[in-house]
Amino acid sequence: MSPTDLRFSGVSRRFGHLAVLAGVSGEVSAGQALLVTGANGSGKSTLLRCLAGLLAPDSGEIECREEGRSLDAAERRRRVGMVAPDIAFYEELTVAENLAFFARLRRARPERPAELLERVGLPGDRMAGALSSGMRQRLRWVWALLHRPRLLLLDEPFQNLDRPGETVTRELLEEHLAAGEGLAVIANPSSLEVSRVAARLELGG
Amino acid sequence: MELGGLGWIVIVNLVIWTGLFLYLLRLGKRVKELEKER
Amino acid sequence: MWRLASNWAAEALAVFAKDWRCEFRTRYALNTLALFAFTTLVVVSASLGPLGTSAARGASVLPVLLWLILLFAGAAGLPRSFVHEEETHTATALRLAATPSALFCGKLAYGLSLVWALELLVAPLFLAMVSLAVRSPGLFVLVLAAGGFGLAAGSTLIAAIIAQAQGRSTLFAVLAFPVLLPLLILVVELTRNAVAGAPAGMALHQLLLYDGTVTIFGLMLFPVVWNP
Amino acid sequence: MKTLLPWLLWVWMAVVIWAAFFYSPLAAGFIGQSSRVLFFHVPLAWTAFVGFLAAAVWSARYLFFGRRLRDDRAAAVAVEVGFVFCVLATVTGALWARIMWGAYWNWDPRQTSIILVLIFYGAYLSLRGAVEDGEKRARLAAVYALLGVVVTPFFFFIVPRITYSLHPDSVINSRGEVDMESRMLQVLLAAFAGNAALFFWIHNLQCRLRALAEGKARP
Repeated sequence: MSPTDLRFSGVSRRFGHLAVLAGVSGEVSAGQALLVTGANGSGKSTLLRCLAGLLAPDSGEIECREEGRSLDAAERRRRVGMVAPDIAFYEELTVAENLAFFARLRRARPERPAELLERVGLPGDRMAGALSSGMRQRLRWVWALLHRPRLLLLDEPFQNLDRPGETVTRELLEEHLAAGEGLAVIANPSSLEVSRVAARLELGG
Repeated sequence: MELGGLGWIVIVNLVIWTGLFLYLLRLGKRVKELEKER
Repeated sequence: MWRLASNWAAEALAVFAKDWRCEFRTRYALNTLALFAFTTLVVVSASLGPLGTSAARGASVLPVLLWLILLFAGAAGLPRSFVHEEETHTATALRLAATPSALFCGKLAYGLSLVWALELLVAPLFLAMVSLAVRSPGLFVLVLAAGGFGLAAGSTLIAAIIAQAQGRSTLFAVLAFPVLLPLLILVVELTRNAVAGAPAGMALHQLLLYDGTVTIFGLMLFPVVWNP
Repeated sequence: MKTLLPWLLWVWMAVVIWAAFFYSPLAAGFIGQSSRVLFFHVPLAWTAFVGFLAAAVWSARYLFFGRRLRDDRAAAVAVEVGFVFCVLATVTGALWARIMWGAYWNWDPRQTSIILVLIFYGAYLSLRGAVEDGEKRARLAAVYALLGVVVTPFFFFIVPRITYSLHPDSVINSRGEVDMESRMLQVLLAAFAGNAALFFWIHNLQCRLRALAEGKARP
């Protein structure tokens, strides 16, 4: 498997008359992280949604390359793992059932959810609707890493996590980058101390 | 007015046609104004 | 190739199983659909009065009422399959994880099973309550099955569209009814034939053609509806 | 030249209207002068039809060739203008039906079909009104417009079976021949050309107007 690179240039997006993103460019290679900072409403989440293929930018290029070949939007979406506040799970199902369902869709090994759950310390038999906000955040991390994603897109990744929670998710991020195949884009209102950050992008202002 | 008579048909169609043409002219004027503004 | 196809089928099946599992935990769709259908059924047959017992007039009017009950009950329950995903924000996770065409098939299978369950409940009750005798039961069942399929396929596609818009509940009826109208006319005609014991004729071919067209169109264009 | 063109269209339509009353003969089997409605009613309906078809083509172009917002704008305007033409065709048709059949509305297959078409494109417009984001609106509306083109042909088989027709033969009759007095046909085709020109003129202006309005909203 060859490493994945991501490059984007001139990405713009407006909602109605409000220009949320105006010509943002950046670049990340495999094994590296890009840290995106900026005030509330500066378009961090919008940028991440564009990179994930959940939102079409009005203009600009997003190019994801693997083995010298550039991937289309559907292929890119398949390689994305995302942690974001607006990702939710089926409240009527247990944590394990949710993950088993998504592991099926993602074609991950069936044992993978249980391994990750144990890493982050989350009970699999709890209903997803009955999780605290910190546990919900841990579940988002597990969901994002199910299929060993190439593009890990993290929107306020350590929000609501307690000290042990933050430690273990930082470890997971470190492992993801250390494998040298995938990359990460991390969005946070304030700067974060994360290793392997190759570039910083300040939005707004 | 007698139904089926010429007058009836003339009136209905003249209303439609003049309506469409007036609309067209007004539209053209507005576009021209806006394009000049640029 | 074979692996690709079996993966795709496994995905569709997973979506179908997930929807039914959620459904069994809450019973939302089953309850609303069954109650809605049953209530309208009672209202219709009670207010119909003597018309129901007059065989000559009943044979032409009653099939219309049967399909209207099914159509409105479907409109009350079917859009939820996509609306719920958007409302509870599970759509984001699903967008990133699922293959669109497999997702469409899974949702279609779920909608289809709901409609068929509904028909299984409504049709015998309706026939009994308005005392309508069906001369060719084989055709009647066939029409219910094929008509239900068309209803599910059209509704699933429209549900995917309106789930991303505002004013979802009213918009569904506005968008779905013009699309479902040819289906409605065909199934009413065929149900009349089944009641009268007349042959199915061209209408059956046209019904199957409609089902096929809507399904293929849905499979081809759903990815565009679902993803930006 | 460009300022002259609208006046040319004016003159063209004036000639067509004059010809409809004084050049063309009356068709057999119509009450009074009522066959002259043909020159106004039929071109309106044809033009609306062409407009809806063009909307589908623009929708397909938007979805599959480049996702350019101007294709979406063109499709939306085509439906709106086509809708107006379609309403006018319905009204002129109903007036004629009152003269010929004694009632404005009698669920003739043509009347049934045209009302279904109006309902469908009304639904299209309300879908556009219910989505705020431009890209999403374009995508969903385009799919619905294409769905219409796929589903409406079914009415073509179905509607004649459930209603019976009093409507005169279409210009191209059931044997696939054009069966019409040649002077009538000339006027009809001229009227159609004028209508189509008018349609695309309004369409062009509306598209430009909207492009300008959207450009203006951007700081």
